[in-house]
Amino acid sequence: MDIATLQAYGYFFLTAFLVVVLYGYIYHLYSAEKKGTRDYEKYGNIALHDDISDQPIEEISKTDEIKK
Amino acid sequence: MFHWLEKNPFFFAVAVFVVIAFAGLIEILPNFAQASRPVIGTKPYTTLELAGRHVYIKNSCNACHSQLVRPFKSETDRYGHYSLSGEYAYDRPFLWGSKRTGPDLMRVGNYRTTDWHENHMKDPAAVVPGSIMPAYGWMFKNKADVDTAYAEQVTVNKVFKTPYNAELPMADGSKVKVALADSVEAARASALEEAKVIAADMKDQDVKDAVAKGEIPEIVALIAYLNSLK
Amino acid sequence: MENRPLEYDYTVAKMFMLTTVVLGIVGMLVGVILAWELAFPAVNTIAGSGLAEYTNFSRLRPLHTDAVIFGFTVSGIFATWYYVGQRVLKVSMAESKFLMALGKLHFVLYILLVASVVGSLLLGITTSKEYAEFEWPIDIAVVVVWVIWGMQIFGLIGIRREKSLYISIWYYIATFLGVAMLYLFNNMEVPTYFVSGGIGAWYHSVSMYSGTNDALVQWWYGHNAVAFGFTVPIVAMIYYFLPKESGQAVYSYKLSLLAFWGLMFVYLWAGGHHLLFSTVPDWMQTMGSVFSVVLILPSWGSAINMLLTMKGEWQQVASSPLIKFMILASTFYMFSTLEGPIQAIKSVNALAHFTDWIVGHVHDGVLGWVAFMIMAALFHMAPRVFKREIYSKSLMNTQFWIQTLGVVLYFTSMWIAGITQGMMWRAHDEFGNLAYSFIDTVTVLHPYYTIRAVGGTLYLVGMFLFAYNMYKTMTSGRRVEESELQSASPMGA
Amino acid sequence: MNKTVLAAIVVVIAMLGFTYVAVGSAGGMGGEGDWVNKLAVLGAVVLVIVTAFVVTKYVRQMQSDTAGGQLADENWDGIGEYKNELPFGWAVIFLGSIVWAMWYFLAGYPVNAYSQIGEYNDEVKAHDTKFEAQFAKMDDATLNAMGESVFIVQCAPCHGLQADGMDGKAANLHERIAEKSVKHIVMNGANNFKTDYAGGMPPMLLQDPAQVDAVAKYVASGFKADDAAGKAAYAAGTCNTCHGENGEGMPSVAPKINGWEAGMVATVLKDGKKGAIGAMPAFTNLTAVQTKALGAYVSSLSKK
Repeated sequence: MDIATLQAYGYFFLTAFLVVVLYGYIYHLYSAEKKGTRDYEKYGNIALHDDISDQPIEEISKTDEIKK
Repeated sequence: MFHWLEKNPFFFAVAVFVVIAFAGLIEILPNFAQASRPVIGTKPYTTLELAGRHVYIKNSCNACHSQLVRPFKSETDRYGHYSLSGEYAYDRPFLWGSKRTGPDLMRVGNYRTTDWHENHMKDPAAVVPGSIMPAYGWMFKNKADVDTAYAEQVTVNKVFKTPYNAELPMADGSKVKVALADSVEAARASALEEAKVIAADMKDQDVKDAVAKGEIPEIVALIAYLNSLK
Repeated sequence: MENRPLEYDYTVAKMFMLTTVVLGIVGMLVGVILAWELAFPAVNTIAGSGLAEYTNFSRLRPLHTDAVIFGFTVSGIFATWYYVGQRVLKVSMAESKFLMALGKLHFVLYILLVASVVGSLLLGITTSKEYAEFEWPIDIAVVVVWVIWGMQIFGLIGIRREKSLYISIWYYIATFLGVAMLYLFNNMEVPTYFVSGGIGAWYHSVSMYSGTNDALVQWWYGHNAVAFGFTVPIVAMIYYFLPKESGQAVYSYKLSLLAFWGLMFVYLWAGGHHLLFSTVPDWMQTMGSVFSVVLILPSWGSAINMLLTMKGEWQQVASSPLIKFMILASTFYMFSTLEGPIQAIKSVNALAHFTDWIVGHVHDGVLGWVAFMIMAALFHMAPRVFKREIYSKSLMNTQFWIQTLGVVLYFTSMWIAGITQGMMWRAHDEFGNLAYSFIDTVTVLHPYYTIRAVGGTLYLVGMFLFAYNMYKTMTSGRRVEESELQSASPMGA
Repeated sequence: MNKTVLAAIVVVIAMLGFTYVAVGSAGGMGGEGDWVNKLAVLGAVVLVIVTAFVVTKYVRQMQSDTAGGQLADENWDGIGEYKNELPFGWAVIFLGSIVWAMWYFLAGYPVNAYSQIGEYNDEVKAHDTKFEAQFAKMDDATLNAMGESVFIVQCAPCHGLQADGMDGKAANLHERIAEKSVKHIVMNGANNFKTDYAGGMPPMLLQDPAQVDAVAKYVASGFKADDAAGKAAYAAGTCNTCHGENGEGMPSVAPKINGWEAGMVATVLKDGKKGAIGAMPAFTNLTAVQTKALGAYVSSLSKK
């Protein structure tokens, strides 16, 4: 198997993989919102409420720090 | 499954990198060895030609002149045979350009000569009425940097195995050898020999005097380079 | 509530705002000189024939492109980063002495870099690769400056309060990574001085790649320098400044996310369209065409998202020149991201490549989209950074219309010039021979070159108005209270 | 109709008009224009129309729409959120562009079959067939006209549009040879036309400067019968033994020097030449028909 064939296979599988991931991501965006586990649209407010005294939209909590 | 990516800058950066590096891997890496194989008749630049190439680069001639003949009838009628990949094997960097404010120069050595270039560089509108190209008077005074050209020859010979001092097959079946000087002094001497041939066809007395004195004005090197484009 | 500093620290942002304005004027001034040189070649010796070497078209041309890309645009990116970064991460630079010092160092090194670039390009020290003209010592300095910026980004993210990264931050991260990768690979070069044992100029180098390979790497870089210099970071800006200035939330955050990944994946393939009908393999050219066209979607995704954010808000567009700038920027973004793909289709490219249509395309993107957005960003930042009202709203309006007229004159004249020239190059007469000699195709462009020069000059005039307005805002705008700075920027008459 | 739509239409019409005028003046559009040209212009047209109307659509939404859609549950400081889906048109174009990409990839420029060099060869073949048939037989006037058109593109860049050599920077083709050139050749000899005149001409056949001047004037001014000194010098230099009494030349020995003829032009194009003015390269990429036509045109110049 020469290098060109390897590259062709590499190209095909990597593209297929990325496409699957992208569509998986789209599915995730919608399903997460439907199930109510996450509301993506609220992140738009990060820009609107950006004063230093504003409450973060999603704060880094102490529990997260511990998990890390 | 995906949300952790949006909160985790490290993995997010990795993901972005994978996605953007992907196209480069596929598009650029293949054909690398293949595309740099020279076609028959291509030879490395001599010291003076390379010094001329540096003058060409120094003045960004490539901002207005391409060196790429595309395979269209209208282009091959105007400029000659379409470009082949292997013809550029010794071009570091490539000088294809991206804009033709002036004509293509890939094969200008086939249809212009020393005296024309001399007139043209001195006052473009005198030979091409209506030309918008500026004059390049300082090239008749500034001296070409032969040393750097020689340093580049040594470098490409050492690092990229550019075949100096080797028999190279030409299109007509003959063999040609482009010599690489042993020392910078020898390189200066051989460049001067080349320069004398060019200067003999030129009219500018100052240039002729300079070459007689052993100096090489930029214009002489540039013309050597332009004449080598075939 | 944990203890927080009183406010964001904009010291570094201010410094880069200054260079944005100054280098913008420098870059565009050089551009205007170039435009007049093409229309009237006598301008080449404007400073006398003794200095012609430094004022002629070919020597100035790389200076123009690099001043606008690495001077104006990159300054704008840095300036907005040092503003937006803090705010959407809800962390002040004052909270980290290290980041503050690093930021100042970043600016100082950047200035030194700019000075050395200007000097070396004027002297003709260049590698000839477009937008990568710098020789190896400057390349190393570029890498250092860029890495410092990366440390800033990730440093600030490391101490953030907001858990999720706002979409603008995504785009800034992508800018950092994209440019880093592209710049490194394209500038691989071997210094000849060291290999040859100390002969010739010490700064000279020779490219690692030759001929077709070099072209491939260069345009993979060249096109994506546009992606990661002129598109990605500018999208980062509009995703922050338009919602913020108008007080409207982004129309669809989901669309933003999809457009982001789409752009990341598709953009890098498109570089091949600079090499259509060249000596790179046919399949790669086809790939370049296909992905260029598919690229319309992620680009338009962001642009439409921004226009829809203003849905039902016409009174804001009509009354605020600042929002006008951003809406027009979105529009030009849509225009040039549709124009580019059309030029990337092989049969169109056969006509358009090497002509002024390409120059026109670049400029409707850069003048209409990039520069408009950066100026809008600076206008928005000014009252918040200087705590003063924008000096004059009517001056902003004047600037807006002058510059819009300038861009329109620019791209229409170049569009027509390009198609005319492309047609004349390929025209055959009734005998089957070429119909025009090359010089015919040059002289016919004179009127278009003149119109372009006028358009460019108008734009430059607008830049001066911009600089004046910013200066007056800094020095004599009315002082404003924090409460006035919620959404729409306060402006004087 | 609202103002924005009107403005969009005006811009579109103006752009189309400009493009049409520009393209028309470049002579590419009419019957001569091939489909590629048309596609390019069509692309430009599509570009303006699509952008103008899409932008107009959104501007109108900004103007007249009231913000709507389902409000999200959250509410921050009075700023609501709309749960909007991807715009429908965008999604449709997205699918459309994927279909187009497939077509381009598989049928338009098939990755496994398309080759630009193959396309070039076809183009050249079609071009040659068309014009070979058309110009198989030509009268002198057509040949001359064709020669002029080739001259303007291929020769005028050096010899000038008027073929006058632009102040001595190239040969003036209204005369066969200039005095300066004759002198140069007499002094230095000549061996330019290696293919047709392999022997070349030796230098220094005349050594007396007065005689060199005389012969130069005699040859350059067209062998005037009353120029006795010139005639004598011409004979003294034994010029006549090769170039003939009146410079009519001798096949394979010496070229004709009393005027241009098609054969001589072909010889110059084949080998190029180098003389007092400078060097002219060989023009080997011209076709036989083009060479012949140039010969006819250049010959006609010196006859006037």
